Amino acid sequence: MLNIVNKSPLDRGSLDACLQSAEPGAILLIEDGVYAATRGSAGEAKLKAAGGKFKLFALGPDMEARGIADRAMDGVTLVDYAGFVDLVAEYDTCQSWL
Amino acid sequence: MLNIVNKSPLDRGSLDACLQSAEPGAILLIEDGVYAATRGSAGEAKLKAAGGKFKLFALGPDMEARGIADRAMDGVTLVDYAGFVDLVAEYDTCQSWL
Amino acid sequence: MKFSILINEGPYTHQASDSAYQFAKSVLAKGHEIFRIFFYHDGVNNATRLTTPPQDDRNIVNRWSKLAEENKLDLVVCVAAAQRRGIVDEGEAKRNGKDATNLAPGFRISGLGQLIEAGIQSDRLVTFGD
Amino acid sequence: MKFSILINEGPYTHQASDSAYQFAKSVLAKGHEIFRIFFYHDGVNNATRLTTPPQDDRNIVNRWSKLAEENKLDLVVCVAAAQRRGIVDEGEAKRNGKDATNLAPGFRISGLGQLIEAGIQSDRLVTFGD
Amino acid sequence: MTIKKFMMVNRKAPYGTVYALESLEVVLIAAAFEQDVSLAFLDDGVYQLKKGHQTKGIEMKGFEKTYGALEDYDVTKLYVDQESLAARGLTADDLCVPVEIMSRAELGKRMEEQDVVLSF
Amino acid sequence: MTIKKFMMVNRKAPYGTVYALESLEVVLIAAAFEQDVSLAFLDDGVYQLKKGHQTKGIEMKGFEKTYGALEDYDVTKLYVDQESLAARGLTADDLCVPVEIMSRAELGKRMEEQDVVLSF
Repeated sequence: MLNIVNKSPLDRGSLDACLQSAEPGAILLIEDGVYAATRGSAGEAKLKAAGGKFKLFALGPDMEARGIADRAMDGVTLVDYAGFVDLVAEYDTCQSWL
Repeated sequence: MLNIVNKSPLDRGSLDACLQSAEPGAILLIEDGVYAATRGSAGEAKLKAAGGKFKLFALGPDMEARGIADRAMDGVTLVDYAGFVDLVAEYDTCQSWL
Repeated sequence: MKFSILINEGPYTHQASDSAYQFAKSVLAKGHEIFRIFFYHDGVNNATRLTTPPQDDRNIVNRWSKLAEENKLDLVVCVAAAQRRGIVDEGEAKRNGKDATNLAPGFRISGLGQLIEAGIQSDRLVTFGD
Repeated sequence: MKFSILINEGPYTHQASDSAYQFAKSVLAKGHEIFRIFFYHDGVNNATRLTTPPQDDRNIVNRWSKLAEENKLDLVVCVAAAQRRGIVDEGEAKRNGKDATNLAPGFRISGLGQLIEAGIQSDRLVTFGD
Repeated sequence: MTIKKFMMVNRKAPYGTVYALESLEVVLIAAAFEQDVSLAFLDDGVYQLKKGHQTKGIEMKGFEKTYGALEDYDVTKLYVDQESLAARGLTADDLCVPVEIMSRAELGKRMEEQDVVLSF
Repeated sequence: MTIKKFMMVNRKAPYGTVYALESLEVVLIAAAFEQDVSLAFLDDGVYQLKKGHQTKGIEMKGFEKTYGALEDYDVTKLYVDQESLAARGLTADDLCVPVEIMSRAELGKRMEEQDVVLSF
């Protein structure tokens, strides 16, 4: 499953919900969800606590827009919209944690 | 100050933000914010932890709509929309924690 | 006492407009004055006369129009937010070359200055949003 | 591969419609097919032709209309959600006694069955919302 | 017709937003299309099932009865997260319909089995 | 004209929603009305001030420069919560404009002094 998270990890519960429920797979952070992938943030701590359960991706254009592209944590792969499409195609199903 | 909180305490950070920042005064819970005032919930624990710093109110019609009017925690006063108006009038300013 | 109300969300999706309506009715019932109700962000979507909600549901737009008519309320829709979201009166339609209008009765389109003026002139300004 | 997209939020307020647009463009650029784009909840507000965003900003509605025209996309607006929020075509205007329409080119109004059908017929259904 | 496994994931409280109501409309249509439909309730979504909605005071249409009517449409797979109930001080007795209560991990397994997951 | 103390409370990240942008429009108008305007940034609102917005990839209009222009409108009271910065791995050096960084409690005191508080 490709889990898509579009909310900030400090304002909403959607990343927590995903990390606590989803089976091993991938997480793609988009929109305000990308803040979770910034070094030194509480969101990074949440992602690290999940260990290697999920492959981690974040949408580069959303990180650039927010001025945090150079703050990406270790272990997260930045993708563009084409990479977003590839991820959706690669996994059998996707779920948007709204 | 009358602090108005309209979000569930387990999905959003607005109640936490209010409890951590606001000066002593009153909190009125409306809309999905009323869930914080239910007995036995994690929201109740947050409100209790604030001690007596705030007078606590919750909008009765919103609790009834959600089937939780009979679950109101100790120390919270239920008001109707007329009571909401009175509270706004009573305090010099109000702030909606959106 | 003089109240103003700010509404930041549209009809049906969030409860904001419902809460604001019940609050406004009670403000009037208590004998207070409503200086202005200002619609900002998605709140401008409360001002379209083209809605047809289910018959057994409340009609949010008509409710505002009726409350305004009965109590001579000033319902102001932010022009910049309305332009982004497609809320149009005759003047806006002419200015922007639109072939239709959708502003509901009792509403008027104006600038953000009307919100600041409401803050200055009113004893209380209450915000409803998401 | 056959994709469908579900959009739950209106233009400008949430990024959902922007993200969905960039995603849809990339789906097409990759040579995939888009079976349908379905607009639900506040998402129906993407389908009004009455918007006039600032000149230096993107025009979200026109962008969808253009993408649909160039790629023969099926943009479907949920009828029940549209009625609640005032998105109207000729047929809806007649049925519900409305004096204007606002549906943008390239969109059509239909039932929720179109969403379920999209789920059945497509290899992937991706949701953008709040 | 192709039958797919559709799951509606409900994580939001009722009435504060319209998603709970409009998600039910999707469920009913999916059932009419004879799909394999299940509903997951977690986080604030469990509040949708809290019995005793009295919406007169907020002048909104209550839709608690629709959950009870799902069985008539052969929609019987209602999964509820145990932890979400507990954090909210709720138990099975508080819910308006019979459901299957399970752990978050178990719920995650059900999600993984789906063809289409719709979240509201 | 009456001069009141207006505070805009910003608790949401930029671009994911329009509130940050539309709140700036209110600030500029309040300044044009010569009101006593201050801006509070807390929780995800501190992200609005993170420097280096590059919005070309999402085709949205960037508005980082507007914060820098506030001084031209005599809007100089920008208050930022220290704890919100820390939880996000940010420091004063990361911000696009000079601000006054303070504790949540101090920020709460500034809120208490206002005549009108607008939240976006």
